[in-house]
Amino acid sequence: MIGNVILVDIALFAILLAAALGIAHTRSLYSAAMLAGLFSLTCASLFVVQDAVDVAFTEAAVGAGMSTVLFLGTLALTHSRERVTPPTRRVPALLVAVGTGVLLIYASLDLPPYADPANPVQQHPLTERYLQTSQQEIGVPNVVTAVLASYRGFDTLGEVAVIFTAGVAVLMLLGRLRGNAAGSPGTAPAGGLQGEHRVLRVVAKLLMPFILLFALYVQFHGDFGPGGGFQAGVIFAAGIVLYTLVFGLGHARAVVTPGILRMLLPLGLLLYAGVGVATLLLGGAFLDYNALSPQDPVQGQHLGILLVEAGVGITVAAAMILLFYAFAGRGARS
Amino acid sequence: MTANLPALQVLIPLLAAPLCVLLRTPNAAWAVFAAASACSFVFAIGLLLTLPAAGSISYAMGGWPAPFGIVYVIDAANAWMLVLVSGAAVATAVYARVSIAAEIEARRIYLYYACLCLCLTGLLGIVSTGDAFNIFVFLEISSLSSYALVAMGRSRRALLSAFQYLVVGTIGGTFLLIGIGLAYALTGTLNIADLHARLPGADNRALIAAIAFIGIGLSIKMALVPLHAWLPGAYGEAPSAASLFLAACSTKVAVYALLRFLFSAFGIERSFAVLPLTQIGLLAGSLAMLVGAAMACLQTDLKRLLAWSSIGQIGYIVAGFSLATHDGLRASFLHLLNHAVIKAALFAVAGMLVLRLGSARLEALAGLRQRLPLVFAALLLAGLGLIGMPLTAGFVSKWALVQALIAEAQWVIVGAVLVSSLLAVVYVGRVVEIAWFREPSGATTAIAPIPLSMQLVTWALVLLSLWLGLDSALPAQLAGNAADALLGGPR
Amino acid sequence: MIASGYNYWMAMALLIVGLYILMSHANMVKKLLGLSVFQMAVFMLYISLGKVRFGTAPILDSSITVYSHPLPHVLILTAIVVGIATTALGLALVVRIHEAYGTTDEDEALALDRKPDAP
Amino acid sequence: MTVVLVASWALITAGAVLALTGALGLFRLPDFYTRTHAASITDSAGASLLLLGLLLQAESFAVGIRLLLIMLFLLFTSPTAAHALAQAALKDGLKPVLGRAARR
Repeated sequence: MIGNVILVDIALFAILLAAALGIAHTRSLYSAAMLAGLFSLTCASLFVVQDAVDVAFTEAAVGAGMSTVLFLGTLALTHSRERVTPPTRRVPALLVAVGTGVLLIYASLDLPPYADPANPVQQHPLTERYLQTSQQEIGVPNVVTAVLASYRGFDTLGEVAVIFTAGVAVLMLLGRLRGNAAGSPGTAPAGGLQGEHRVLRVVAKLLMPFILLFALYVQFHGDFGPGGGFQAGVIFAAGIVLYTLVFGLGHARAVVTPGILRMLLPLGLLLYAGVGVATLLLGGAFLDYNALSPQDPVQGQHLGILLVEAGVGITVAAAMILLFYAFAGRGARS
Repeated sequence: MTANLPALQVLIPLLAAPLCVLLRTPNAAWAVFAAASACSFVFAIGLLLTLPAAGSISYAMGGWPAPFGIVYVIDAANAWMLVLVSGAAVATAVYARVSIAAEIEARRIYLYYACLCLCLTGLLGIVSTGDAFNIFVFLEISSLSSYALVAMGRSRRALLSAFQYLVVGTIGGTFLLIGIGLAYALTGTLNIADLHARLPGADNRALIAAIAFIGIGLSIKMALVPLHAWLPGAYGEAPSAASLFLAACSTKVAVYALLRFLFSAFGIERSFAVLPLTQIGLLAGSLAMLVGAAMACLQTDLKRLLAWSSIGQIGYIVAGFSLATHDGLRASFLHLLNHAVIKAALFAVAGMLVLRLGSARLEALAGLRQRLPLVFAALLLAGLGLIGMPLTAGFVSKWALVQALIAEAQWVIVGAVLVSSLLAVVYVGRVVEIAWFREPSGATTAIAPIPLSMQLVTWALVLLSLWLGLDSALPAQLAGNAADALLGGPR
Repeated sequence: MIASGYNYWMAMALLIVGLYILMSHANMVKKLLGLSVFQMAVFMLYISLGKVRFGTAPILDSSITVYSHPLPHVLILTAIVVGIATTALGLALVVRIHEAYGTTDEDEALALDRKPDAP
Repeated sequence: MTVVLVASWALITAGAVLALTGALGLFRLPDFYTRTHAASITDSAGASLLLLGLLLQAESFAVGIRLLLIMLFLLFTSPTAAHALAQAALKDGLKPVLGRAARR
């Protein structure tokens, strides 16, 4: 059993290493970006093998999906070939990389053995609290969701603030703000596939509702299975990205307007933080969901997690779509 | 309400950021940022005052107790930093209104204020938290917003500087993440006090690597020589208000985070025993003093000159705490404050020059003293503080540092402090020489009067630095308390 | 005792490659790709820490007794978000730099600024 | 039960072989269009057979229905993706390699 797992691990690792070396070697940036997508997807598989299903889900949606889209979008606006790396850069780079590696391998000599149940990580009282007591305290079968949204809910608020920051920053750097409202469908940029692409349009139309439905399923099923606000937001955004690619930026901007997105981006964060403010006003600590329903704390936890995850989903979806619009819109102008 | 102060002072700027984006007008966004900084400042002072004499206030986020959830722990060391950071934000807010309106495209201003709010949130969050991973999350909030703040500078070099800052900063952040991961692997916890209780003894190789990774990661964020390459571009090219804010507190917060890891999480008995941190820190610190000051002498732009000088000043701070003595730490904390005030005043001056002259190139300053007497008077007074003239704030903290070094018989480092102070005379003197004694070059077009708000901030900072130089009893006592809090073991 | 650290070493090898890509290339898009690889290697390191032999995903079910630790998963979920946020901001900067300099190569852009006639 | 198991493994093996064929084709075939064709074999036929094989071993109805949905999704998307790729290449002016040149 454990032997098979090692075989799978090593096979996946071989793919990862090949992809990483490929990225280092190729001078075509398109290939490098696609290899990075492959790297992410393989990473996600490795995470599944290591039981981190939520992380795998996110990695696949973000690393292989959104991030690749953004890389390709950038390459469409810039050069796709790379100059030969001057050797003067290689030696110091190699020294730093090897130095870091040596330090890490030195560290690994005293790291607890891999997957050993006697590890400090597994022996700490946290483990019991999260895996057992959480059932009485929070009552959410997916422990990752319980920890993410409640025990370490403040980290997750920070995470939403990070993605909000990225949205604001990219909007500030690339956004077409005001005065330059949604382009008419006729001026759709590269990527808008008009006319003869009937197959694509039909399939895209057919899939769209299911993608959005799946996003909602992931959003609300996060208590019981892998998923949650973050993954749902990215999937929702992926649906809109698909729509934009097939029908053009103009149409997409008419359906999901940048104005609405610019409202939703802060609203998600405000919703999350607002739950915290509400618990403060109800006499609890910041983000103490028990205060939402003093008679039945578990009910309060459920309500809190639901609202907080909704906040995550809203901000993430808005940020991802805005990021994509910002890159795609830049192409339309230049 | 007072019980919730630790959460509120971070929460208010965090709420302010989305509010800025929703309101979408420059004035409203400015008002939100200003109000949020003022609230944080008041709350921070409230925390400093309500702090029990030798204790700490802890606040459990979500009501989950220490190792299970995230707790904020406020003690003498970080209450002091909170006042510093939020105070810098207040100064920036008053200063920014005119400065940003002049330097940023009008329809992007509200986003700029949102980024300032986020940067403030991140910095306050790093300082307040008692959780190692939470430090990483808020460090990334402040870093990401800093990259954006820098990128909006006027010239295209700002974009390039921001990109370099982003790459280097992310490496630093990821190194910190590796270090936290190694410490987590050894203990199973992320809470700083719990880490201190559970970490293994000194001979563990993973522990040594964890300290090394965290040290390197945060040294990048604080621009310690030789990891300083990102800073001159970032501070030199950023819009004036952002330069002021970042120079006053961004690298200082990284110093604080490193102190928190070394003294509270790993504990002095581990961190200074397994690695020769005293020697490394003194070496890097004195290198930073000399390199920073020497490079500052070679600059042709006032903002870049000040940025290089900041690299040098970080050297003093690092040399202080590397001694791992009470006096050394006290000197570090004192210099953190004094340098923040002085450097903020100088960047405020540079911002006024940028506003009226279009740039802060040194040659453009030739003979301008007669025409901008107040501006250059402020520059001179703050510059004297930077050198460390007696009766200025800079002298107080440098003197404390020299005393701490002498107590440990580190004569070579004392020499480095003196040499770098002499170099500071050279680079401040150069600016003074150009502004006072050179013939004005080119056309003498009229210079419009400088907005009152910017002058006000500049003079408030200059006067504060003078006060800190004349009456150092209160800051010295607070810095001493901060040093006690860190040396008193785990929180 | 089967190679107790092999999973860590895999992540570390990838980390070295990522850091090398990041440091050795002057092209900014390539740098960001290297940065992603570097960060993902760190994620792998963290996820390895949570794994328990014969454990399953931490989604509680009455028929299962051994679960992998959920905390590293939560941390890495957050870190992935930080990663995409950094990548997005970096790419936005690359686009703007390309508009301002006409190149995405760091060395070339720096050389353009060093020319005396640079604006 | 064993019959089902044998059938399942047969399907999985067939899927794996098809996936391998696709990979081989990706390396060996002469031009973009034929390679796209090979790659889409992996995507549609290879993956579908694998999923069918797994379906026979599904422990519960819930798992089975998910596998079916994944298969349905793949059957829609992978031919469409291959079509879109080929169409884009054609529009871009890429000529298929025909006749003798194709045999190298």
